[in-house]
Amino acid sequence: MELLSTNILIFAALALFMATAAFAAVTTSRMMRAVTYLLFVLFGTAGIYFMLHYTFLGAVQIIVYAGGIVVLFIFAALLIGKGTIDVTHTSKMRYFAGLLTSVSGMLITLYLIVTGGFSTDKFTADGVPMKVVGTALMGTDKHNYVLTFEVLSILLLACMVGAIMIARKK
Amino acid sequence: MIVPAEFYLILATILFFIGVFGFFTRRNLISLLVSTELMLNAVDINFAVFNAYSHPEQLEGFFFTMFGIGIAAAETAVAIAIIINVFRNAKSIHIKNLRNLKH
Amino acid sequence: MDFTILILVLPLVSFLILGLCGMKMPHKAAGIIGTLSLATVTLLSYITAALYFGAGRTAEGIFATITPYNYCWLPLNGTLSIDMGIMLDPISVMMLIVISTVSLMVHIYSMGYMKGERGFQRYYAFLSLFTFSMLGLVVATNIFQMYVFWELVGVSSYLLIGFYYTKPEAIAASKKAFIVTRFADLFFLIGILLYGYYAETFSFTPPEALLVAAGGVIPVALGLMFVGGAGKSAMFPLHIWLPDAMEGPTPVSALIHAATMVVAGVYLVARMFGLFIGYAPEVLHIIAYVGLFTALYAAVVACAQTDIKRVLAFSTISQIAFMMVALGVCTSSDPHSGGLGYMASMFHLFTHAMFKGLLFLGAGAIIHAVHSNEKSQMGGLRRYMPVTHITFLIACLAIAGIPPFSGFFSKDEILAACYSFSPMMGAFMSLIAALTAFYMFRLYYLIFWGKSHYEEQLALYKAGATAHEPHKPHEAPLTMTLPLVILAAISVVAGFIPFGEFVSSNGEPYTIHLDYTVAATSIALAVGAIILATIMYKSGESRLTTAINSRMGAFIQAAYHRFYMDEIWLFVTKKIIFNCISRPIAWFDRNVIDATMDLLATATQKLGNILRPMQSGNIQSYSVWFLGGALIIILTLIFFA
Amino acid sequence: MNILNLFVVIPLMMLAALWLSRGTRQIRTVMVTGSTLLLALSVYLTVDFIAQRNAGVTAAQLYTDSWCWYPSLNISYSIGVDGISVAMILLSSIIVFTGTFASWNVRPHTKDFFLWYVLLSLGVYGFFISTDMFAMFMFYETALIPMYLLIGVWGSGKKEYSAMKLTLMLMGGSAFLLMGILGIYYGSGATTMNIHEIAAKGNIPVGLQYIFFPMTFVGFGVLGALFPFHTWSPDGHASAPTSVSMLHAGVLMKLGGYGCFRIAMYLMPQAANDLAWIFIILTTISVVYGALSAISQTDLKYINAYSSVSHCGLVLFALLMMTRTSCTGAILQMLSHGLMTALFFALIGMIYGRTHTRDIRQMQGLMKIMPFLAVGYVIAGLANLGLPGFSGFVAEMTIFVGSFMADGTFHRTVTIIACTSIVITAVYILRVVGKILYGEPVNEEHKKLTDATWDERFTVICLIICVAGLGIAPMWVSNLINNGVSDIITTLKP
Repeated sequence: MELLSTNILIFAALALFMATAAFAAVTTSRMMRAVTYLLFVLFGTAGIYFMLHYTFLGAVQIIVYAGGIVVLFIFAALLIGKGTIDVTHTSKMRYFAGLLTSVSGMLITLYLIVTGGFSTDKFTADGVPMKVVGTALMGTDKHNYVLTFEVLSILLLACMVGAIMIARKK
Repeated sequence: MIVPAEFYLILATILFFIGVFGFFTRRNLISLLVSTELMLNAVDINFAVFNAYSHPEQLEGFFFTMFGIGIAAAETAVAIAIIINVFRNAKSIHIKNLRNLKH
Repeated sequence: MDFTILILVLPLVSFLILGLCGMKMPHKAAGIIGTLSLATVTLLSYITAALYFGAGRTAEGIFATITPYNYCWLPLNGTLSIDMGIMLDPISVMMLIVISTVSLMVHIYSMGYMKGERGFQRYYAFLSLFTFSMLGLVVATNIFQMYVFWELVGVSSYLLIGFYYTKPEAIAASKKAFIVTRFADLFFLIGILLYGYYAETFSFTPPEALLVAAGGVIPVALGLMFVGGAGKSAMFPLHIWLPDAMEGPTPVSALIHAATMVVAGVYLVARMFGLFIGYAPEVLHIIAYVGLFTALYAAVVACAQTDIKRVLAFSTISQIAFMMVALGVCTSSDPHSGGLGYMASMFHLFTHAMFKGLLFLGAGAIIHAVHSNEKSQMGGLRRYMPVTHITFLIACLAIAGIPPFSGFFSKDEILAACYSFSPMMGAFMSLIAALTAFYMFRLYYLIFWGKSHYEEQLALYKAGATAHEPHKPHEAPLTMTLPLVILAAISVVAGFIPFGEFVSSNGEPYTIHLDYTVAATSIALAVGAIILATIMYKSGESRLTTAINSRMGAFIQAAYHRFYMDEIWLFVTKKIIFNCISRPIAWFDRNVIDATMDLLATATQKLGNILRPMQSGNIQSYSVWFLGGALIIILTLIFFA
Repeated sequence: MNILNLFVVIPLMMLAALWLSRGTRQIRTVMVTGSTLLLALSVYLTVDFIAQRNAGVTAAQLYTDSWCWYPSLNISYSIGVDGISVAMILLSSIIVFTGTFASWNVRPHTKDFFLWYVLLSLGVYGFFISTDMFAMFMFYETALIPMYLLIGVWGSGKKEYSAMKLTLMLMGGSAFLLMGILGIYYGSGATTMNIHEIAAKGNIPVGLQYIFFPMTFVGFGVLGALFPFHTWSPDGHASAPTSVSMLHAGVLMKLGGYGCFRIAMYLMPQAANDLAWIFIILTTISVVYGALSAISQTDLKYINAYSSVSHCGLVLFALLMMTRTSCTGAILQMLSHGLMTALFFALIGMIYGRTHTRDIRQMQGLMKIMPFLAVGYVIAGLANLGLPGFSGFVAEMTIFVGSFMADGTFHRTVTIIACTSIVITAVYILRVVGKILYGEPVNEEHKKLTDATWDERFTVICLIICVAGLGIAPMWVSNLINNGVSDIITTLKP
């Protein structure tokens, strides 16, 4: 059956893995484990990008997210409590309120997606050549992003300074 | 066979609301940040999917995702700096203990 | 008659001078200013009277009403306005003479009586204010001007009764006097409003057509005005303030609470007499019965009082009631048939002012001498105070109705009018006249005869029973005895004034002629009463007195307590109005209305408290609410858009 | 330049000068100069206005001027006065002038006190000169806000509570008022906010009038102490400092009556005629109920506040009777009550400043200790209970005669009920006078107290002269307000 083509099978596996890992990340009671599950999700996301043939994006995801950010998390977790600080949930009442709103939100969104009807006909498996990415990042024409790029770099600088300032001992 | 866009969207939705659920219910600042990352990821996926399926001739979603990743990095860095500082001052990162900012 | 304005202006000026800079003046200067201005006023009043009555009668055989001044003071609407002016007609001229004479006497007398008192200047200022107001009242050109001055008279009376403002009784009395009369004035005001609305004027001579058209309202209006008059003239049951008003200085009692202000009610009815006769004769009869009852009540109470000023006060109430009865028994405006009462009433007003003023001033002299109002502190004073004694005796004879003293003539006219109204009324009035003679001579004997309190005390002192030597009573100084003598002289001769020539119900001359049956009866009764009083009181309490006291103890006690009228009033005001109306209303205001307003505020606050936890500063709960809200909006959009 | 602008400009300049001034001396100089100027100006205005009227100028509004502020809502700064406004401006100037002397020694923060005080008077003047509904509303709010601080900071007793209560209730009133104004604006076709233009059009549908008349009337009525919205008055007055009480009871409460007459009744005559009976009942209750409540109070200021409820009730009562005489009486009563109550509050403030108590049970024999203040109090009391020769009598009599002229047994009956207040007034006034002034002084502390100082004497004498002047020669007021009143009455009773 065409429905069960390779792509779909791979996607299904990936999706199951990601969902499980995400769920585990928000329910586990150990901080280090939560961060590890998050790492799994991030890897899965990179896989999704690869499936979309956005290989560069996938690479960025692995390098920045999985490589950079998660390391920060791990450092933080270790600094704060050697990973032993439990991450228990809030009160029962709020737990159920959160559960209720998130589940109903999910259901509503899913309903909208299922009934929405997206066209998939424009999808091509060409991917994005690196050259295009590079020129778009550095170009100044329409649909080019040098300004954003520079702003982002300033933001990162500011964050760096800010983070140092905040975390510095008095 | 191409995976239909809805599948990706469904996955992103599930991830997003798992993140929301975590954000609502966790009591630890780092866990909250983890949940936030989950939500951000879900949104990033959506951007990429919409780009790939709706407007493949332009790369707006693509770059939005990329910049999103960049900003997530920045945000995480600052957030973690704050968390560490809070921990240093309050000896706790449990949000129920962090009520001093209220008054 | 342009100079008549001075009659009003002089006392006012004197009031302003004394009121504003009196405190810096020496006592003597203040007294002289007040007395001199009043002397001028008196002189002017006499000139006015001479010119007015000397001018002769008009073709209709009456004295013309002169209005030298009448200015619009406050226009109210197209037809109504409050005017201020001076109107001269027989009764207002007569009142001018009465007021200025008595007032002048009181001014002179007070120089001696009030000598050295704290607030002497203030006293003269108030006297001037009172005289001004009273004169303004009698010369009023319209009912509203009368009301204006009526109120002013009330307030001067308030100020003068409360002259000794450190004495609690005086404070209470002044308050009571003002509030009771104010209460009556409310009816007066409503009466004026009704009258003004239907008659479309406040003047005393409204267009007849309008009054006829108004029908039954005019008697009501006139009746209400009478209630106002009853308040000022102390008719039962509004009389309660007058006995208490005796807390004021005695000359004030003589001026205000005997001779002038208290007869304002009588004057009011006389002023509106034409309207009463024309449109509300039945109201006049009600007045007559109210007067009769008041006269009887007051006379009985007077017999049991021990404070000499109280006796005089009740006597005043009784005598004013006589005047009211005389007005009330009128059935027409013709003095020859049914209208005699009007003239009799005015005549009695005139003579009564003189002899009652004299009685009060005499009482003042006595109080001045023995420093007490109580009869127990007196007795045997005739040896120490000969002038006072003689003048007091003259006044007593006058009020008792013994010829040839003035009271006899005026009272006789009243009795004659009553008999012609109904024999029953006449009989009652004769009886009251006899009672009057009895209690006046009881008073007279208790003061001047019997055992001298001074001598008893002196004997005790000499025997060493009391520590300090008693104060020896002495005759009053000339400033005080002179007015007594003058008033006594007037009281002797006033009866021979051909009063009917000047004042009568329809303005035409009326020659007073005695009805000998009535005169003989009343003289007999009066003499009888005097003899009874002589037996009972001439030399202290006789056996007869004790016998009567023991037989009728309860009744005498009740009369002594004025048949508990004050207690009833006190109950009404204190218990009912203060405790049962005002207190609950104040409570209601604080605890119901204000509480409702506060409840709104507290409810808002409570609601805020309920909603406050939502504003916890907790990002997580904010985001739950946020997402919940967003979902609701989305759902709404999905299903309703 | 239009002379009326000065009434806004002078207070503004005073504000600037106060802001710049240093030290009590300079502040006093600014205040005295400013308030004297204002007083002189309003006397000039009154004289000139009467002269113009006598010269035959019959226009409804004189000194008119208009300057558009916000065209899309037709809001403009329109000014103009008729006799009623002139009378009110004169009253305000007298009270502001005497109030300055009554707060001669106010402490602490003297400068701030006077800044707010001047801002308050700015609002009052602005309200009376405006002919634009929105401008009136704005000035009205300008007058209300300083009240909160003046009571809350410089007051006494439960000042925070009272200030909050007063402000909230008056603000609640102004919420109704704003709705009413908008209702009038849109009901009349949304082309102008000018009162006289709206009145000339007279095209507000009756249905809308029934909705917005009560709103506007209650909105202003709260300020005019309409039963049952009067409860801010006792607490507010009791806590306010002397000159604020004077200005509030003397002038601000008059804004209520003025607004009811000028906006509510004038612009919505049909509803005013049809719904008057409801408010007549309420005001009759105010009149009698306020007086009865005053009898059993023990705090001097409470007594006077309830008395104000009663007297201001009489103002609204007379306005609702809608005869020319009664409305003239209402204006007279506004003037008269303004002056009398200012006098009263001034005296109470002075007595309180010495004895530090306002409880009548704790004072006795003040006549011997402070004769000047005591005599002033007696005079104020006599004026308040309607003694001829003082303004109260003139006003009350005009009101009663005028109300009696109104058609219908209902009107006459309630007039008679309202008349009873004069007796009740006598009761509570004499009760106080008897209790605190007469008798022998008992409190040893009180025996050492001194009589009034020169600034206090000046305040009291000024006010007594005004009260007596109005009472002895009331004719000029009738001349002044005649045209203004008959304009409105003609609209109400065509």
